Amino acid sequence: MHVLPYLVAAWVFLAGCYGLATSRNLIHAVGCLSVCQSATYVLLLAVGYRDGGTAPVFSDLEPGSRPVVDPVVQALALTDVVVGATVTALLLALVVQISKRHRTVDPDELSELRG
Amino acid sequence: MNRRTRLWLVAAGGGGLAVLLVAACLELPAFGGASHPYGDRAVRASLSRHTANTIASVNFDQRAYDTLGEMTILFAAVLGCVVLLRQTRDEHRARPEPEEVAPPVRRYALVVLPVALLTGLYVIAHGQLSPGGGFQGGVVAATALHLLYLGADYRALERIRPVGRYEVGDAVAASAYVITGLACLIGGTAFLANTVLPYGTFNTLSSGGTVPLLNAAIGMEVACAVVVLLARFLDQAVEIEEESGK
Amino acid sequence: MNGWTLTAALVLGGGVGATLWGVATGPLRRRVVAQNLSTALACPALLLLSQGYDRPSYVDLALVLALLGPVGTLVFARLLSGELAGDPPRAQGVTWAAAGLGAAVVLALCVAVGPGRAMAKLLVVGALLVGGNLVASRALSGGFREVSRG
Amino acid sequence: MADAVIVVALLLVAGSATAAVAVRDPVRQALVLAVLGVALAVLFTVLQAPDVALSQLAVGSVLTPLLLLLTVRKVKRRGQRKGREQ
Repeated sequence: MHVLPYLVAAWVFLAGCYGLATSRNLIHAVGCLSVCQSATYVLLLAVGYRDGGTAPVFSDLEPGSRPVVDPVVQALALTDVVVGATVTALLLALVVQISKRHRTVDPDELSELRG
Repeated sequence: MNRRTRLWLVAAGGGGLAVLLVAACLELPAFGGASHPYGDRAVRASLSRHTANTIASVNFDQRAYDTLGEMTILFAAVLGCVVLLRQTRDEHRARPEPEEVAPPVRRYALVVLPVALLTGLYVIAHGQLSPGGGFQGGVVAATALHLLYLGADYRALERIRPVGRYEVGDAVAASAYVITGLACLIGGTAFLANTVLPYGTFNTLSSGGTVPLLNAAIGMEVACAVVVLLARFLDQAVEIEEESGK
Repeated sequence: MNGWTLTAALVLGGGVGATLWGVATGPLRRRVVAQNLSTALACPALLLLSQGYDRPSYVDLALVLALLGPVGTLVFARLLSGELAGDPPRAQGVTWAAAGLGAAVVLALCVAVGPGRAMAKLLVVGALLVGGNLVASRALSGGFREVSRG
Repeated sequence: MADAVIVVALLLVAGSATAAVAVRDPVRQALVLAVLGVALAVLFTVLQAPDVALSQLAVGSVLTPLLLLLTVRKVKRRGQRKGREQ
């Protein structure tokens, strides 16, 4: 149990990379990239966890009454989730452009269209 | 380099990376350990500035300059989408015909739209108290607007969502964030430093000095950015067609 | 041994696990129903977790999921109306079962929480959850006429 | 008992991530990515990170699937006519 979260993060990252490398459709590849990104959130939050800890949000909790988990990693992961979504949108916009110009979204066919 | 050699390369690289990752995971401190030096200091700094939600304090007070960077990335990504998905010369815009939707779905969309919009604004406003903040509330509010497309049709959405105004709103919110930072500078402290405004009483809406202001600016910026983003994608998928009708 | 988190673990492992299997395999109509069920089951799990961890502020999570879950399914129903028109999904039984589970969890929590603002919030979440998922499953099974451009 | 929930959430995330990669069709992958978003939100709640879970819920349940499906529709619309012309 002490190393399971880190292994799950590593597994999700490797699965995303495998999907990215062997994908036959660029939209599928963008989905695999977002899987890779979510692996980093799992690793970040697993590093910040404390046994028996709760969230450092004191709207309904007396400060200091219970141990709290690490807020810094949560702040990192929080902004990255939203920025990751807009970067995924930018990649999808690129895929739309590629399908307009080259009439295909298969990366193998694309590499043969040299100019 | 044909497909087979590429797969072998992926297998070799992936295997090596897997071995290194597992070795690193075994060396990491045990999951659930109690030593979080940065966390304890961040909580202390947040409580000293009367911000109930420590994550909002980290985002908008201790690392406000980083969040300025994050916001610029978000702004640039949406700008890239707007440029890429514009209507080119050899394309024309076809009127989307009205869409016939089952009555229960239409009623549900019209009922839930204000509730979702209200929830989005609630999440932004209570960003520095309960879980939430500008980033999450902005996305919830922007998604609520598109319920009109899901419940009715694209024409109904276009009537209530003038894209130009949201693009201006996006730019205004981004500059509001920077202006708040400059105001702190003019107030005699560092850029984006949270030492100008009074911190107010703990766990109230006006507590935390500049955190609520930056929260609201980010909330508006993310909401407008997502609306502009979805507007461009919807235009491409629903309206814009090639000249030859393709 | 916290009963609430244990129930949440059961709902997650059994319910959401089954929907994961349903969404990864099988015909498109079953996958779309499985996606709808995944949010319909995750929301009660989040409510149970918020009670199990004794943190009332986690109910906001269940509120947003109760709001946006069905909207996500409406997205699929709207944009896949072409493919789904062929064999529309028929899943009234399962959807009603999930709605029943959601209602049962909300009632159990209302009893545990006792009257007050928190109970009002729970009832709002429960109403949104049950209503949303029933409408979403209604939309899946033929809410939108087969549409070329949409 | 908190560990049991963490293990269940972790296995859910690992399973849905593997499914998201294994499914090759973009439309079906959008469905699995929506379920992955929900599984991630539950895992973040279990790891006591409600802000990140809220952010993942808002983004993963509606925004990402909508973008993926609109892109598929735009790309497929081009493909269909191309197919019809041959």
